[in-house]
Amino acid sequence: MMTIFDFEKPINELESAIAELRQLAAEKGLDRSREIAELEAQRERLLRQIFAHLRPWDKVLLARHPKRPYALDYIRLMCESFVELHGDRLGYDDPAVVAGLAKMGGRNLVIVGQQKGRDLKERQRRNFAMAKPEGYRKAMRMFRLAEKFRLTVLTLVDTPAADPGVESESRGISEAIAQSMLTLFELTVPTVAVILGEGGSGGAIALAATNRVLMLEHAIYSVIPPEGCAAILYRDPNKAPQAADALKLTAESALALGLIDMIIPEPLGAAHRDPQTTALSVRTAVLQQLDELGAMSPDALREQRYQRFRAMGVFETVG
Amino acid sequence: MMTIFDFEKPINELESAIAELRQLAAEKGLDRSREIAELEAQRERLLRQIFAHLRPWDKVLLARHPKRPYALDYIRLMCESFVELHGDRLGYDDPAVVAGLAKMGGRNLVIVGQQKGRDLKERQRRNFAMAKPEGYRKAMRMFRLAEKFRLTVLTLVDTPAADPGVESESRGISEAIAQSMLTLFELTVPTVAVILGEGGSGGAIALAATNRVLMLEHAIYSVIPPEGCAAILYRDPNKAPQAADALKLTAESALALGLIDMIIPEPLGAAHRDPQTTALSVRTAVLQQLDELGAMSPDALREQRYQRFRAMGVFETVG
Amino acid sequence: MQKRAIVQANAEQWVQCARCKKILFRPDFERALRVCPHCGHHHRLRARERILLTVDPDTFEETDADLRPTDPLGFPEYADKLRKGASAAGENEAILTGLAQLNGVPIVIGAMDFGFMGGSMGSVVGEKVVRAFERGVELRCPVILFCASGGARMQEGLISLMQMAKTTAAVGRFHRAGLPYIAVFTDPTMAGVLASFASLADVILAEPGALVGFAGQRVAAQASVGKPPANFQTAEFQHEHGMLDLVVPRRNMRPTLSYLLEMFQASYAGSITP
Amino acid sequence: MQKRAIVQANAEQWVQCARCKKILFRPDFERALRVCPHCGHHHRLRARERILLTVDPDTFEETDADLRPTDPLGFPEYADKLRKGASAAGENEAILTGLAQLNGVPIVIGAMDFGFMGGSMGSVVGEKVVRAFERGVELRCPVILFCASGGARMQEGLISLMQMAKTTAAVGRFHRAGLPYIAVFTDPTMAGVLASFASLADVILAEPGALVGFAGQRVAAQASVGKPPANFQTAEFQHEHGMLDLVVPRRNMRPTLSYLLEMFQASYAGSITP
Ligand SMILES: [Zn+2]
Ligand SMILES: [Zn+2]
Repeated sequence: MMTIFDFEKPINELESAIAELRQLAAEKGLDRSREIAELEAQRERLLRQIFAHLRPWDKVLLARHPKRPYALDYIRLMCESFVELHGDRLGYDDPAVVAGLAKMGGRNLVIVGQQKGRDLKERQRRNFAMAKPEGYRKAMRMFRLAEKFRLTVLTLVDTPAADPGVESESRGISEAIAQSMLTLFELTVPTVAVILGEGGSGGAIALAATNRVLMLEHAIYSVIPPEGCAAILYRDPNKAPQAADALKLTAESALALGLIDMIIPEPLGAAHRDPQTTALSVRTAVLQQLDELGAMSPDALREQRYQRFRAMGVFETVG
Repeated sequence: MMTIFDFEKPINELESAIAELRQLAAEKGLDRSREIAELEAQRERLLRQIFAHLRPWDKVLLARHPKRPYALDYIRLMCESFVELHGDRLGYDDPAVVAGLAKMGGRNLVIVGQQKGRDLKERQRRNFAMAKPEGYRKAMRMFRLAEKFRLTVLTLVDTPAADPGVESESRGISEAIAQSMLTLFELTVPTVAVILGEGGSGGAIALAATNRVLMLEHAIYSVIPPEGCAAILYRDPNKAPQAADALKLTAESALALGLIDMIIPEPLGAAHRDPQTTALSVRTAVLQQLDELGAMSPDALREQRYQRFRAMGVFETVG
Repeated sequence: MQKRAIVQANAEQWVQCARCKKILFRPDFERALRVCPHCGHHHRLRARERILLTVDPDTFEETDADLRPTDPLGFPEYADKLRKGASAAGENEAILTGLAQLNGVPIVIGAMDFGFMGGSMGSVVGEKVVRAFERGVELRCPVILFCASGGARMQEGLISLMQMAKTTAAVGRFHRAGLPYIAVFTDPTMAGVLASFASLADVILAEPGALVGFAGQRVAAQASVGKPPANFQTAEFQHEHGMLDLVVPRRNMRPTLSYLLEMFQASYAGSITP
Repeated sequence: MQKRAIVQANAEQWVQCARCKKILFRPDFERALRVCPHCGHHHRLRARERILLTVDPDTFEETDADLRPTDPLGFPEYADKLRKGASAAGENEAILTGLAQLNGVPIVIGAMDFGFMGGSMGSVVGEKVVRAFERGVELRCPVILFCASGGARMQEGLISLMQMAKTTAAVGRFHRAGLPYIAVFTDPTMAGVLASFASLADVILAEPGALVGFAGQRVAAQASVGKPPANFQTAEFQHEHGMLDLVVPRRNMRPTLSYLLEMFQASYAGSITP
């Protein structure tokens, strides 16, 4: 089966060729602009061709792409300033969750994000962005800080799942997820979530019980990882691509089902080909939502959040 | 130096003799009432003699007496019913703190107490009533339950100190003590603390930031254990008795300084000679305080608590 | 061999304990509320049995019985699983809710049914839980929920995940109304249900031996360095770790619930007597 | 030997780092805010130095300077210790409080002085802390407290213990007024101070290497099974364990405080702009 990664090789080769030509032209003072333009057109055709027909499984791979920008990349690219705060005040500080105070577009924000690691060492330190109970408890502390000081909350969701290990179980990972949602629901300040990459089940919704939920174009949001679904449905984890189809885990499906509010477009070739542009799009989209929410009273914000989720569900009434 | 325990031997001998005589009289059908009455009078004389001249160090020993009734003994003897609740909902359940829902005198109470162990095994399990952070966090959960359901809070204080170990430090024992006090201060239901035995510094005040603070006659309440004070003051922990004098750690001193509201008298010979009577005295005293507090509005209760502690402190104003 | 023959011959009369495998006389077993007299194993109950066992006789009135699941994603085999679930559980969905009295106290009660697609939470379960809490607020009644669930229902995809948030929001409103919510974790209470409304009760009880946890045992073990403890993800493990108040044997469940309701009566009976 | 001679000869000009023992040129040392350029050790500051280093020039007005400790228990050697403390710290008590501006923002500020009886908290410290928070509520100002204390003051016995509750109560009121409280743990922040108002700040900062903990190191080690970690009870240890937000080098303290005040300005400047 052909995946998005199979297409990346020719694109990467084209990109290398373009870069080489540019350098050569600069060094020798030659005009190679026609050749460059031709190669660029070719690259764009190829990308358009690929990205016009992405299947859900391609999105899964894009959402998990090792070069995809992570929460701290977005914070760095979107915000005028950011000071990270630490700790759940209960004995732990979970590196899988980053949180702090930011200025963005002149607004004062509390940002809470799930953070993956770029290299092996950081990936392990961040536990692959799988938050432990203390990660959600740190998040809750930040939410309460936001409530007290009337700060807007922005959450950046990117996790395969909440940490399922024995330690997390023994410290109440389920309770922490539930309380995190509850804390978000009780807030009377504006809250916005952006699904950046993987919106992995309970681990994701814990931070996404917000007034607005936005998704990047190639992010996924799912009740179960496709591999897990395939193991149950087809008794074969290798059938994850089929499961991805069945689960309707793309931004497009989520929007069609009325479960998210907006899809934030990614640059051609996905976020990792142009993090700067992607971050700018996220920033613009979030600020637009905040403009809308800014007109609402504290009580109205809480009520809108309640009604937003209250309406979710598809069922029939008989008789 | 003569201590309270030195006097216990002749008293115990007298009590054995009285018990023997009673049994003999019952078995043989003989009238030994005169002898018994004489021995009892002797016992009472001796007890009065000893207890008329207790020094602070004697009180320390009485407060730590291995036969002294503990929190669960009082709960059993005072309450019509009690259901223990467990856990801080954060990963731990601290056996040094017992908590639950009780009926006492027809009132619905949340009771939180520090619990020592009677035998070696239980003493270890209860960590000698030295609460860890999770003990105070369990207490806070119960305080919040009381607030939500308009239940009266009764705390039973009996601890040498909060647990000072590495694990407790790493999970924020200081924060837990501070938050426990803060939680008590924010309540709008009536709160009463009884210092049953050892009121050991931070570990004790964590549960005693209440509308009323009562002390049993032979309990102690101190900013530092006398041994620790002696080590600092005299560079000799064996001078704890002198330190006990200096620290003014008795119920009498605490009342004289205006730091507690009432001394609950113990039976002649101290609580462990008659737990039932002691428990009844505690019950009566607490119910009397609750009658007074019952007349106050939620806001007035919080305000009274603030002013109660606001007034504590002795200083001069110059110029 | 002989024993097995008896079981088959008198399937109605005899029943085998799921844990210790001992053969039990069914009338005795029923009288013991399906708790094995030999090993104490608490066998699963149907939602309706659970409620009838708990509330005062003839007081249960089912609510929202008219809600039916659909197949919004056209998910493979879902329609078929719904049919099978309905016939296995004798209910239309994985939760049964209604009004009742417990020792004379009007309550909103719900019980999940593991027999219906593993007690999984999809749109109907989410909606019925929310309506239970909304009804509690409206009538100023305590809510008691018996949980029994493998988690969110995969077959409704992201819609099921949203039920975690939806039910949590409803609990939030209920708490703000100052009313008591008691959850009982029965075998099993897992994943998306444990990580939403179940864990948010004022007081949490559990039946002995109930499986209670977040991730599947295999996943949890894989994600951990050491070996999980022997009692991992049991009610007793969660109790040790402070995540629930009491492990209550089935025979004591009704009096315990009744005591709790009595203690919290100021909140719903309106008489604040501090 | 030669170096020591220099130190003695030019006691005013030269100073020795308390940790790495290197000899430092005093003007450089002062310019570096008494942080050793070789090992980074943050030397203790007097309360008044700390405040003047932190606030805008010429904005500090001391408050409650007229409060003086007494000896309510007639405690051995206390009167003498008070006299010595006053001359050592150049202050009348272990805390200095007042009004000031930080980057133009009016604040209530306090700094404890370890030089005065180990920064211990008795009646006067308790009263001044409470008045700082009450003044913050009254003026709708943020409160910033630099902690430096060995704990409650033994010499005032139970009265000192009560200061833990008294200061906590004041923080509670301050929080209810919705105003920001920032605590900075400097070397050392221990016991009764850590276990009361210090730990209750909205944001907690600490200086690198500061000793921060509940019990004395010896007591903690005795009460534990294993050996305490090498960084036990340092600011860095507490940071690892989620008990404080940031470890901030002294040179960055003022801008960090300023940033935090700016972020929280809706609460005290009255302009709620969510
Ligand atoms: Zn059995
Ligand atoms: Zn140095």
